[in-house]
Amino acid sequence: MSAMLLSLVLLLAGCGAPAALSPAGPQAGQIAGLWAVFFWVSVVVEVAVVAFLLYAVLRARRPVLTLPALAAEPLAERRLTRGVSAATALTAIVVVALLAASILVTRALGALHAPQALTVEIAGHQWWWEVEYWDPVPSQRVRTANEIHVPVGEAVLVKLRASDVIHSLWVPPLHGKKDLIPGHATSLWIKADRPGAFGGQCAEFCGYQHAHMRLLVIAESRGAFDAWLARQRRPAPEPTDAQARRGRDVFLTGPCAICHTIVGTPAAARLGPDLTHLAGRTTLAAGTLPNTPGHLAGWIIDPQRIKPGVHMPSIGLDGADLQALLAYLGSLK
Amino acid sequence: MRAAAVLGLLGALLVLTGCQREQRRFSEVAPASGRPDRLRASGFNPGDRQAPAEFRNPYERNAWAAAEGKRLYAAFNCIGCHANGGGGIGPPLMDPAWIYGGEPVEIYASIVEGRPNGMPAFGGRITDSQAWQLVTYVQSMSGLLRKDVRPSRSDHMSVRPSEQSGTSERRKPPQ
Amino acid sequence: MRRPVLDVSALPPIAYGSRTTIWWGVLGLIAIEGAALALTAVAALYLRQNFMTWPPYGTPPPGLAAATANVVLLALSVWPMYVADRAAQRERRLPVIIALGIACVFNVATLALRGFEFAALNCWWDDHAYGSAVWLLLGMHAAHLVASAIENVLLLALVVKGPLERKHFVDVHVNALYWYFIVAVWVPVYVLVFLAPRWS
Amino acid sequence: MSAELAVRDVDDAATRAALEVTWAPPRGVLGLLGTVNHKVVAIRYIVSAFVFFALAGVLALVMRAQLAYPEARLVGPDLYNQIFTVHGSTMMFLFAVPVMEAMGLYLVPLMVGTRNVAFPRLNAFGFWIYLIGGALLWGAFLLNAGPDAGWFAYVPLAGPDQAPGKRIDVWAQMITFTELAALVGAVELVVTTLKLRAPGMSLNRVPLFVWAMLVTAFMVIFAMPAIMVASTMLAMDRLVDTHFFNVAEGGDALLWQHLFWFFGHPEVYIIFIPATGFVSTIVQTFARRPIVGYPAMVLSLIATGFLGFGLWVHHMFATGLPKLGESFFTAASMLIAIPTGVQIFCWLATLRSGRVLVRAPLLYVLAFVATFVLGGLSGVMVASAPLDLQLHDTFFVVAHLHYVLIGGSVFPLLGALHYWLPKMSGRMPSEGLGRLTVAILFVGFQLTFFPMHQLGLAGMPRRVYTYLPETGWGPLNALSSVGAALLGVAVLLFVANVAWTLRRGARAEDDPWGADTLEWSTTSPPPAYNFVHIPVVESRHPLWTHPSPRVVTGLRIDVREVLVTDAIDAVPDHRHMLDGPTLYPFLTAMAAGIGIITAIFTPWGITVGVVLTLPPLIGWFWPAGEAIAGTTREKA
Repeated sequence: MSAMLLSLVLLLAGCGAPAALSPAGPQAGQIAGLWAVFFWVSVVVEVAVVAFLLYAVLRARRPVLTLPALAAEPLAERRLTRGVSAATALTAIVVVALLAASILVTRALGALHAPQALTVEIAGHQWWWEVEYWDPVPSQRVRTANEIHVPVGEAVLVKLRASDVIHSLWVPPLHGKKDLIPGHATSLWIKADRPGAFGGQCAEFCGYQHAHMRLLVIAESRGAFDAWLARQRRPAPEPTDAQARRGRDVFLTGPCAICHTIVGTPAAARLGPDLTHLAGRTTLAAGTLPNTPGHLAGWIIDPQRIKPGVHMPSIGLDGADLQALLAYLGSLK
Repeated sequence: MRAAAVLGLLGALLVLTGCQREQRRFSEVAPASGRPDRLRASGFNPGDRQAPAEFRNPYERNAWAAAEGKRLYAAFNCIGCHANGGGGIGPPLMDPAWIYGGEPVEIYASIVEGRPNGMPAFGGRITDSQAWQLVTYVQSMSGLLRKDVRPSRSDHMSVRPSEQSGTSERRKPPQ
Repeated sequence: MRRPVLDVSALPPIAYGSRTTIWWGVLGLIAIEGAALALTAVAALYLRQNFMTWPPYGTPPPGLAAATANVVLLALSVWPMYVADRAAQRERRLPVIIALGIACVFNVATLALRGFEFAALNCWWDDHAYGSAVWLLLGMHAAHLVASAIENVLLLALVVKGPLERKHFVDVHVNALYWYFIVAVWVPVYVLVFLAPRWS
Repeated sequence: MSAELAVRDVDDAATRAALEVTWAPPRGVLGLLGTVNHKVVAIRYIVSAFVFFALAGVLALVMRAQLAYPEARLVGPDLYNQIFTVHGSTMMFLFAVPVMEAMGLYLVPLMVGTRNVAFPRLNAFGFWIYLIGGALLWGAFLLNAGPDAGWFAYVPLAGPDQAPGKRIDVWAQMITFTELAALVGAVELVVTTLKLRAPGMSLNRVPLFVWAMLVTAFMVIFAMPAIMVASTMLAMDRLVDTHFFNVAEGGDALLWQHLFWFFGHPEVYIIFIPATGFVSTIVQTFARRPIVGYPAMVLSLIATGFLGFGLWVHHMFATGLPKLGESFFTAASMLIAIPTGVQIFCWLATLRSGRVLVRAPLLYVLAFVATFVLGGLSGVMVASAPLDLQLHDTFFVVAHLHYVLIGGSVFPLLGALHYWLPKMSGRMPSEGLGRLTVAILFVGFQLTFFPMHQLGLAGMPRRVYTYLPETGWGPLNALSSVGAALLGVAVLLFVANVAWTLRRGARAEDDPWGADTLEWSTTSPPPAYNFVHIPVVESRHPLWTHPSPRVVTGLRIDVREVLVTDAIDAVPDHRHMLDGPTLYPFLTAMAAGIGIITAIFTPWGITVGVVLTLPPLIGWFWPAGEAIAGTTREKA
């Protein structure tokens, strides 16, 4: 019956394979392959057990209400014992086979690495991801937030650390999750086989806005990636019109600058995401909102309504200041 | 019966102590008591105190606000001058001596308006709620808050008070 | 109505050792507390991995005098407890009183020494994880000593002046079992808290 | 001296009259707060546990309502975090473990043929401590001080720096209460099973349910200390500034996870193994034949008990463990499927070869097998380290754990209550209503939890208070919420059936199902003393062997005397007098409760607790007065 339900739900879901089972890289691909093995073994076992159960109950001999005979027929009992033993042996064989498959995949997952690979350092904060592209030359390092660009077809080393509580990085189409634990450096290797934008989310409960701690991995060609990285290395562009200039003043003299960085301006605080190239990102507020002026305005005015408990306070800005600020932030390509 | 009575009493006790302490007041824009421009709690000279009584810290009994204050205290680099309350470039905050007054509203004024000789004015930089959260934490450092509201130890190196201030209760023998 | 029966009226109303329910109950208690102490010890060893040196730099290793004296004292205390145990099983009141009394003195003395042991740790529980771990281990054992002291003194008072019943001899007997446990676990706790920091 | 076989005149009526007097429940306050009758205490336990079950179920419905569609604003994150934490903590600590132990405390003395548990006063104490713990958690929750870091309270989120207020301290002390109660119950069950069995009930004749409770009790004894140590460390970190979990001072966040799951995984089996006892009992009764492979069943239970301690790390695969450790714990976690498989195969073989009588309890078992096997299979999936990297901490795990805990434990539990309700209440439950309940329960359950597998694979992490519309998780969540409502209806139907039974149910005979174990040889409901005569057991199925077995005489009936037998062979050893009703366990529990609750706010609470509990403890153990001639109460 459960099997029927299973197929029913799979039909209902109907919109293709779920994220974890539509891999975009070798790591998730290995795991999805292992899933297929486990899944079909499970389907067979469940169907067999339920079928036998129904058969046993429906086809059993008529009940007696007298005292059951305790002296069982030895022949029949031996057959039952043999049946149970055979089923147990079969279980053991299947379990060992699954175990072997599992260990093979563990080894395959560990096999991905590359010398001099692109290294991305991710720090988990309540409730956003700080991303830094490592470079031996400190001035060449790039800092961004909640959006990771990677070149297609290259193994990328992701180093993880947590600044406050435990988080867990999870981008289902690329790899399983890995925890970010205060005091324990962890890392994982990922590789995207095809270009695309892959959504992910924090998987370890981390407080009020755990639900909205999302991120985006954007896999693109090496050329596009290099161009993006070069753009990120540049400081923020100078505002060109009066409105944007006023916006920059609002940013620098108001509450914004006490938490955020915009490279090329005096704002250098690191409590919140780096906003140097904010306008170039796809989403706002850790993957919660699309990056449009309207959403940005709503977010600035009242972040607590959109993400209650988030560390960004609701600040009172009058309309003109807000428009100027939006103009300035919109110019940070 | 007796179980009910005892449980009832315990319940009443919890009601009295629990509610305010446990609130998470995320979306408060500004407690009514203090816009910086209406505030002249104390003058700029040390010892010049005339704290009006009606300015009360809205978070005095709120543990979450005290903890937020602690976070902001580190985030806004109050530690840079005041250390973890022991003082350094700025005066210590965990002793009972106050240069500009230890009333909540006076601490608030120190934060939003700044003080001579280096204390910057945070008014306009931080929101009113944040200022009051900082006030709450500063109060907790010198034991002005109830014990169940005060933040517990932090997840970093434990704070050792300086050798001179032998008054800390932390160093007393346990017995 | 006549029927076949199993007549148990001739069975004794009292027994000792593993024949009794209370012996098994105390064994359960010992299993629980033994497991808790063992897990705390494992936790301490786990935390030790986080330190370059154990104790950490700046904290001297604990002083040995009081703790070592306590090893001797606790080992000696087994003797009066054993005498009390045997006398209880023979249901002889006066020897129980004398032996249990001596055991109580030992118990109180170990508690007094425990105070010096805490001082000899040379750190506070809120200094670092090392301090937390050794304070917890020593504190857990101290809690057993306190509980046992209360129990011993109460039992003694009962044997001396209470309306004594035969079953109370069983209580003295299983109380001895619990005391053997406390003495026995002191050895690993002593090694872990006082000796191990000197080996690293 | 020894027990003798004889043929005697046995005056049942006179014996019964004397026992009535000796074991009569006290009246008034003493009866209310001082009773030590294991059946009364167990039923209070069961009722309290079900009240907590219902409360936590309401929280589950609130969560399902909140998650029914994207970006719902029914509850905010602060309340939602408290809700799922209190839901999980209540279900695990205040419902599942207590209710299983309570079933054991009710049934084990009856099944092994004795008059009460080994330490009746301690048993009462355990219940009161449990009740205070439950009241503490729910009182705090109603006052907005409910814990909010999840039922496994990971540090540093639950630590002193990140969790202000007293919410987590409440959680930690609730653990103190419930672990105390669980340990007390475990010791009761172990000693009752090992020492108070009826003569002749050697270990190879012990009913499978009693075996299950024995294994469970041993697991409690060795698993609970881990959470005791962990919650003590957490409370100390929060209250007296220790550094067990402070990385900067050499503490370790993973230490918490190791300690917690060293308790937490056995905990799952602590909940599941009693359920296998229910299933074995029900299958045996309704297949009208002895269970196939009794020795294999017992060995499986013991093997599960041992293996249960070897796989806690499979909750930590995502923390970045060494590969070798990963493989070891993958292997251990998968191997536990084998003993569980043995049990399932034995049940299936029993049903296949029996003369099956289809009644509501058996239907619960059928629903159990279909559901639990699926939960077990998804368990094998999460046991595999690489698969777990995708499945861990997602709704797939939520689905898995509910398949195992509801399908694997609650279905059998409800079946067991239906099955034993005639014994407990003396009245027969409604068969029709029972069948309807099973049907709705089964459909509601699958509808609620099956889609969660899919949601987990689609990327939905657990413990999110809402999700974005563009994730596409809306429809399956809506389906799940509809199922949850149906589950709620099923639980209401079950309660209605119990209520109907108590008021209108037909009078139950002694053995309405024609079962084989000793509890069915006494009246329904059993008298305070359980049996007029302690039976003598001559086979594994006493009621199927001799409908009126040989009995024990010579136990005193003017005092509360029981027969203590040898732990292995149940040879009569000595007579033992049990303690009667008293208020001291209640007073001790209250005093300890005040101490422990004070310890939420100040470490002096421990001292307060010791000082307050001392007087009632002395009263508890100090002999009450004059000795009773010829007994253990004899003056020395």
